[in-house]
Amino acid sequence: MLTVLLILIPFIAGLIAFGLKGSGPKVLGIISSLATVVISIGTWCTFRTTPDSLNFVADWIPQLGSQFRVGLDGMAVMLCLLTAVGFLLIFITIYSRNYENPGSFYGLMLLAQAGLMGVFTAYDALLFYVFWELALIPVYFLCSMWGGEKRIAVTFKFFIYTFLGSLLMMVGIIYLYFQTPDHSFSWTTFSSLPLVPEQQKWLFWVFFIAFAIKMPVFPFHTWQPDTYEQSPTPVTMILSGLMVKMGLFGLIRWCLLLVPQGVGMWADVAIVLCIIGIIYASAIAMVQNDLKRLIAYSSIAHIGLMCAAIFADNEQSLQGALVQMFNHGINIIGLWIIVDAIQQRLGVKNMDQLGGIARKAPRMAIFFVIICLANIGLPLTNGFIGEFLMFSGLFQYNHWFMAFAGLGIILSAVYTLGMIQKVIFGESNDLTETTTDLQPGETLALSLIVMMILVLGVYPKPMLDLVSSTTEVFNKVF
Amino acid sequence: MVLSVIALVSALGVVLSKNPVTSVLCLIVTFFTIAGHYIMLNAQFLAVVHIIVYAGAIMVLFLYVMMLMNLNAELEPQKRNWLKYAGAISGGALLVVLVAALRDASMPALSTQATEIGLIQNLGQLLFKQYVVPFEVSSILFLSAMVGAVVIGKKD
Amino acid sequence: MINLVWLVPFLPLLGFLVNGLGRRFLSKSLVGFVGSGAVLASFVISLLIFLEVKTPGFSAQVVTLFDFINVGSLHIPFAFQVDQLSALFLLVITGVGTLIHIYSTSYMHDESNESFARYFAYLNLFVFSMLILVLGANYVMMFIGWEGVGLCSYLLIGFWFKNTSYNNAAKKAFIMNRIGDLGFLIAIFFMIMQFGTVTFPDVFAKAAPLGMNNGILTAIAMLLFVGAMGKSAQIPLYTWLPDAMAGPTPVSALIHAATMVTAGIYMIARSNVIYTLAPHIQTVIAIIGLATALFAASIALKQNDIKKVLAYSTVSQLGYMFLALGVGAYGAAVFHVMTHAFFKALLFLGSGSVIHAMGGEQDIRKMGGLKKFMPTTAWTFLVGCLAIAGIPGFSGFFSKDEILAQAYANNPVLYVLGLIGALMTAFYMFRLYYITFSGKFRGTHDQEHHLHESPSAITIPLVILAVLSVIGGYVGLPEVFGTKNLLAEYLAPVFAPSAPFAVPHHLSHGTEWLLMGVSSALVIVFILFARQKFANYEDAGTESTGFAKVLENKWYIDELYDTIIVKPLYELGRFFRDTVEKAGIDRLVNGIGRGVQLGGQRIRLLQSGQVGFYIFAMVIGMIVLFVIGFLL
Amino acid sequence: MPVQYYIFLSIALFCIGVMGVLMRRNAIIIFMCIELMLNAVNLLMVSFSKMWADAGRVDAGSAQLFVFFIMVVAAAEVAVGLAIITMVYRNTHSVDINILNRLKN
Amino acid sequence: MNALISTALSGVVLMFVGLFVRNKQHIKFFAIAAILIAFIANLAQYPSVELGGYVMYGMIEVTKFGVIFNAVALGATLLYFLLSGSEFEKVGEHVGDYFALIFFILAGITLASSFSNLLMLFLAIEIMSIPQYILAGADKKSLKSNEASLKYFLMGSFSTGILLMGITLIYGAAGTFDLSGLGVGAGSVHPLALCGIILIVFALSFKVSAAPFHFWTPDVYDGSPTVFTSFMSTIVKAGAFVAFLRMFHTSFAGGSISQHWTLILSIITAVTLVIGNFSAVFQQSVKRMLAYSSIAQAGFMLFAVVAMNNLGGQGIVLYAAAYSIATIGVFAVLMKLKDYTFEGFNGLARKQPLLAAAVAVFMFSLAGIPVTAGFFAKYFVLSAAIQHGHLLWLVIIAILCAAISVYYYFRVIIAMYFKTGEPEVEPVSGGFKAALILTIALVLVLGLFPNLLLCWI
Repeated sequence: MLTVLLILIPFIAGLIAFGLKGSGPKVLGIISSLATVVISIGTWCTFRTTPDSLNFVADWIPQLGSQFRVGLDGMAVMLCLLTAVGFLLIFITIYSRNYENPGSFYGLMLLAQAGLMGVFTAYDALLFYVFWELALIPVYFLCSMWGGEKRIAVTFKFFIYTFLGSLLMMVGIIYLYFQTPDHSFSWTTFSSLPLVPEQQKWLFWVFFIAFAIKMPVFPFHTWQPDTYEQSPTPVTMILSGLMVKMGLFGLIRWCLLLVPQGVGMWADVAIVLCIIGIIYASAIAMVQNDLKRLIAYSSIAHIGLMCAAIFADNEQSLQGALVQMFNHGINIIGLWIIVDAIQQRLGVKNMDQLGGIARKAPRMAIFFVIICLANIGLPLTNGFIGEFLMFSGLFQYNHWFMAFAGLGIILSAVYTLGMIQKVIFGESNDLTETTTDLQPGETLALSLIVMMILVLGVYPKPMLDLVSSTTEVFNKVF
Repeated sequence: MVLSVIALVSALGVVLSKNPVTSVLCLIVTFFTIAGHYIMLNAQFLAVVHIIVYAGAIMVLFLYVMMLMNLNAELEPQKRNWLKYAGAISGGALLVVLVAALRDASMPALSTQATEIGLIQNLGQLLFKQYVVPFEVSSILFLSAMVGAVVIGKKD
Repeated sequence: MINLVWLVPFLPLLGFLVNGLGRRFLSKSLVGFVGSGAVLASFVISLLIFLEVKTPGFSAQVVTLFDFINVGSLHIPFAFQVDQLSALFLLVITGVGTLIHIYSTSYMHDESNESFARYFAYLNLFVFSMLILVLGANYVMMFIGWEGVGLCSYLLIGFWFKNTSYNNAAKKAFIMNRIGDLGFLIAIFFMIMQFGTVTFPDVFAKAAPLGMNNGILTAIAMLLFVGAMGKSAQIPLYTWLPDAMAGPTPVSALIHAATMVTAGIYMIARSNVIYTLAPHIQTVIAIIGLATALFAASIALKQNDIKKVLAYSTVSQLGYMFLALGVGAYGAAVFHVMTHAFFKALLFLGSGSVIHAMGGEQDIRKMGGLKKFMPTTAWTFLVGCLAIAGIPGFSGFFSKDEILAQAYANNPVLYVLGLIGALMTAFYMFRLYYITFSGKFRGTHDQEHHLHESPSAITIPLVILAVLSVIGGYVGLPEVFGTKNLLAEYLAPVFAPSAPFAVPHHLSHGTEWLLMGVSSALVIVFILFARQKFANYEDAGTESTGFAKVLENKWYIDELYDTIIVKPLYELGRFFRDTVEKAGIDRLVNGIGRGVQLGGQRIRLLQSGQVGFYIFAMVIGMIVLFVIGFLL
Repeated sequence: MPVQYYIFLSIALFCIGVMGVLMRRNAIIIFMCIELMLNAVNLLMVSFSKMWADAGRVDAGSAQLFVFFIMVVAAAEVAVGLAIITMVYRNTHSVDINILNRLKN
Repeated sequence: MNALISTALSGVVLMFVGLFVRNKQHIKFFAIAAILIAFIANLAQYPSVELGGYVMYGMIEVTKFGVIFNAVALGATLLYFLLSGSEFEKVGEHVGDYFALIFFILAGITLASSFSNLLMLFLAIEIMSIPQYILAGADKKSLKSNEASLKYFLMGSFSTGILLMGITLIYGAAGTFDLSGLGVGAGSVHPLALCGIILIVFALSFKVSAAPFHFWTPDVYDGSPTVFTSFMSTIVKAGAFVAFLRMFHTSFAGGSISQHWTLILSIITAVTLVIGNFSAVFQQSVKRMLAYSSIAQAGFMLFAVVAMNNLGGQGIVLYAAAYSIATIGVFAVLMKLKDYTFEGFNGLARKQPLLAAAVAVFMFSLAGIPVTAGFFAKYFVLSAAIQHGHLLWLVIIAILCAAISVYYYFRVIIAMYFKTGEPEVEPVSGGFKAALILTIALVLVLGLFPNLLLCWI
């Protein structure tokens, strides 16, 4: 029942928010996301004692053998927690900000949250697909209504691109559905399907492309920098912090387990794509002047690593990818909060026009540096654990893959430090003279993030234990 | 055989004649030849109905409309030549294709023996027993055609 | 006491937190007190631990705090290992660290309140990381400290963040370190894959049975060494260290001379088993170490920035340490780390004192005759120079000679080259000394007015370090003097596991005496040569030409790197961004969209509006489909 | 006389009708050509009826009834069609189908 | 059967109502009442056919499927009357006659869903077509309407000729018009039968506006009075589809013959998808875009026919419902606007949030986004094709085209929500709003619980 609440609370709150005016939606957003956080922590606790009680099944479309079947495993608990926390952070950050038409804004945000929760909890393929799309629609509206100048064309491209991917996935799901003996969409039936290699061979691509577009993995990534750039920053946070996790989650839950042999056949190709993506995106990030685009490309590189680790398919890499999903989410939300703060204050995101913020806004600078460092995986920050395990796992899969992926470590340092230098260090100019330091809401959100960065970086055990149940499933499979 | 040749020639006349009225007359000739065929095929009732409906009613209607609009050869719109040829060729191609498709069909020969099915008595039996439903249903068709003629034809 | 070892890193961490969070509220003196006190307290604890460790028969102890990473069969605890090696490093780090903290309270006093606190916070954080590095009970812990010190070095080099070139230096340091770190990481992964563990004793225990020249061990050794190259500024990853002098001088003393840069030596000494089992890599280390020593020394000959000279000297000395490691003289390397920490810290602090007095001027050509203005600084500096040059009786003599002797035992060629380096060292150090302190003052009048001896917070650490520079060598008195080598004996348990595999080299006492004599004599000759040449240095202001110019420009290595690595990399990025991304992938994706639009535009023209055409098209369609249906 | 004969005759008539539809621009003539096509169909239907009657099928008369219905429908169509053509003529004073191209693309 | 009788009678009644009732608004209420009666009468037959079909002289066979389809068609018409009923009087004088014609068409549709004799098929198609020719030309003053009517009529009659030729040839091969007796599947394929089947495929493709027989569609839908376009492009088209499905699934589904026509039909499907979607991309007028969209949607519905399985049958019902409801809704809103171009929608969300939201939901449904009825509609036809097994290439084309379709459907949403403008909107009555909300609710409910409809089949 807790699981259903995870979806229902933001959904209902979202519907209500549409009707509210003034600061009502803000308050509702905070309350709802707080409640979601509490419940997702509750699911964590429940998961440790009685994981089965998190499952919930209700009839949906009996003719199709599809049920409203939700549940949580370790990975899903973690991702739900991430979603809950992420939204809370976003709402805290933007509390002092006034968006045009706040009812719709918060309503759509909350609906997106409901969709995300649904994706992470669905144990029925059809339900999964429905939530998958559902999470996309509010985001589409958010980007197109509150985004930057070129928002309409850019989000449109994004939408069509991902929609195409999802359709492909639907074909795969339907195909699998017909393979099931009892014609059911249930996850358990799906995962026990005996598929011959011939089938797995192409099914892999059907799923992989769908998820690759979402993540995004090179060369399916071109929508991403534009979209991140043009979206309103809270939405960018959702996109980069939470929605890309949908792709990774899907990859683990709906690709790795369903078509293991397909993965075996194509893992090398996929990993090579990921690694090209890592180096490629890092190299582009190095020469970016636009702050948002830089972070967008860095995100491509990070996601590429996670994806590669998932395909490396061993305990360490998977576990690493899983915890990194959480940590990357937190970190990148933190980065966007700061970028947003800068953009709100100065109205520019071209790094050549920035500089010297550290002196004017030391608190912002410190948070920025810490989060950047976590982002490049410095030890004792949360970023390290995941990257370490992922690289280790990838290394065990193939030395050379890891070696090339490892170049990303160096390149990420290059562009991240370059960004720090250009944005907050150096002499301040006429523009940055006017910078003011963080507002209480932003400070609170960033403090929470930094706390999580450090706590999870020093003591990652709870998180690792949480997701280990998911990787154990794999141990059984392979 | 003669009927067939006349039918084909007059049908071509419909298509090729420049004057619409000639076309109508050619068409009437064709209809008569077809009626001839009906009789040969023991469909006496149909032959009669055919003459009455087509030659008697429909074609008169056509002629009437044509006279009303005062159409004649000069006013007759002509297609550009290549379009005409294209039309002719594609029609011919359709013919060739259909003939090719049906060439191999092995069909029995028709006997010269007369059958009774075409008599009005038999058809009437059939029509009001088994075919009563379509008979009734066609009334809907007529109703709607009637309504349509009113809707379209009536001057507002 | 050993169970309290966590306090050692914890106290500086506490100091970091207090200073970092309270930088707005704390007064400078309080900040200085907290910062120095924390390190001092650590030092005291370290001392107590050291005393406990020093007792013979002490075996390494591991203090586990909690599970850090626990994945399947891989267990990486957050644990500290106290043994002879780490205890010694603890002492050096906290000891020198304390002095430098104290020194800094005065040196950085001109900074604003907030950045003063920030400075001490960073410094404490550095000490914390460094302690983690040496205390870590496994390679991952070591790596944590390893990256931590890199970070602090980055923060401190770029401490004056308004200056872009300082930032660049900081960035360069961090990135070059990262390159090394990648090697380190891969080495760790090799261990995880091969041994399933990264805990020191377990790794060594599992490595030993693999035998000599095992491929994986060789790879691990090489990769670890790559890590060490980065951190300890060896060829080819050394260029960051001279640039790192952009940071405040005490930072250079602490991080870029005494402690952090020696992390590589610590690591290799720690992994002595692996290296002993990989003799090829040892050879590589020796060669690279020696090359670095010579190369950096040659550059130092013509540098005019007081800190740059010291920086290249540091690089060169680190090269010596690697030479020692390369020839299997782990003890000698550690010994040199220790003595080097003393005298190089002394030299840096001394130069800091000079710079302080000169109002920030670092060009030695604009100095001269400072001895009479700042006598304490001058004589402590001299002690440092003597120590580094290897004058008998000073600490540097013992440690360096031990290295050279071991090198000789390994291969006389190494000895000869090493000696040449030592001579260059003597020459450039005294060049530096004489240009700076003797002759007459060449600076502006303004500067001359301000010249004064530094306050006691600066001079006291100088004096202490000077004393240490002298006596520090006596803990490792070689056996030729008839005493036992205390240090070697103390460290023996650490290197014991590798002893069975090591090829023993023994020098007769006679040879050893001879070598000492030769080197001492030559060094003195070179010092005199330098004195004669530079005691009354006048700045001619002429451009140097030929080889001198090459040296002055550091062999153009930075330019070389810039041309063959940095620029192509950025070019690549630009190529990806402009050509592949915009003109390639994005255009392809958009092109599909545009293709659809274009297709739509064309296809919709079919809808010509003319019934005749429509029917015509239908008939054509029918014919085509008929043909398909019948003939196919 | 083989049935093929009628098949080919009807198809020929049918295709002449099609040709006419394609070649002419006068809406009325086109409509007439369509009537010609229908008659070709009728002819064929009747000959099939005869064929099946020869084969002894009792319900062969249904084909003739079918023809009857086709005529009925054709009549209805003619009524509507001519009404439409008249309407168009009233507005455009032409029965040329090619001037009707306001709706396109 | 009840549906056929009640709709035919309603048509007659409405004819007379049109003569005697002066107030045109009232005619609408008569129509709504009549359609309600028909709806209920139709459903009343459900229990009697639940176990087996109800056969009448071998001409009509009322099945569960037929009843449910009729229910969908009648229900959609009810919505159509509710939403657009008041637009009739704007077309011309003969409001009662228009309603009557629509009822006659409905009678044709009920025939199409239950015929069991080729003669009935022919009549059904004709009954559906002839009133459409008239409705298309209902706006007598408008040249566009005239043109639409004439084009539709000429091409429609032409296709009638082809249909009849096909039927005749089949008769020549089979000797009967009875659907169950057409068993041409067994043994080798008679050339006459094959030829006939292909001609019938062509003729029916024309009726469902599948390429290359679709040319009439954009012009006719564009030229006709909008209120009738709404009806013609949705319910009538669904009726044609159901005839298609019934014809081919009862008679030609098995044996070697199915290979021939499935090949041709799958080519037609692919071409339809491509032409429909590509052409819609570049349209400026929403009305014309919807015309092309109806071609594109027809491509999807053809899947159900090609796939020849139960899912296809369910899919066509669901698709008919989803597509009809959504399109009727869009047209209803469109008619409230002065400007039918995309620009005419600019800024609608601000001025009329409800209308905009409704159009958005309908567009989602048409694009096949989950939680709207359109999703399951697409789901069913796709899964029918996937179950078939040999149509994967078609499925790929279909999803590419579905992605393209998002492009033009979302252009409307973009115009409404993300662009600014001052759309000219006619005043909207409360009843209209209520009907609109009902329609939205239907779309969403069907999108969430398609089993509410499917469980009947």
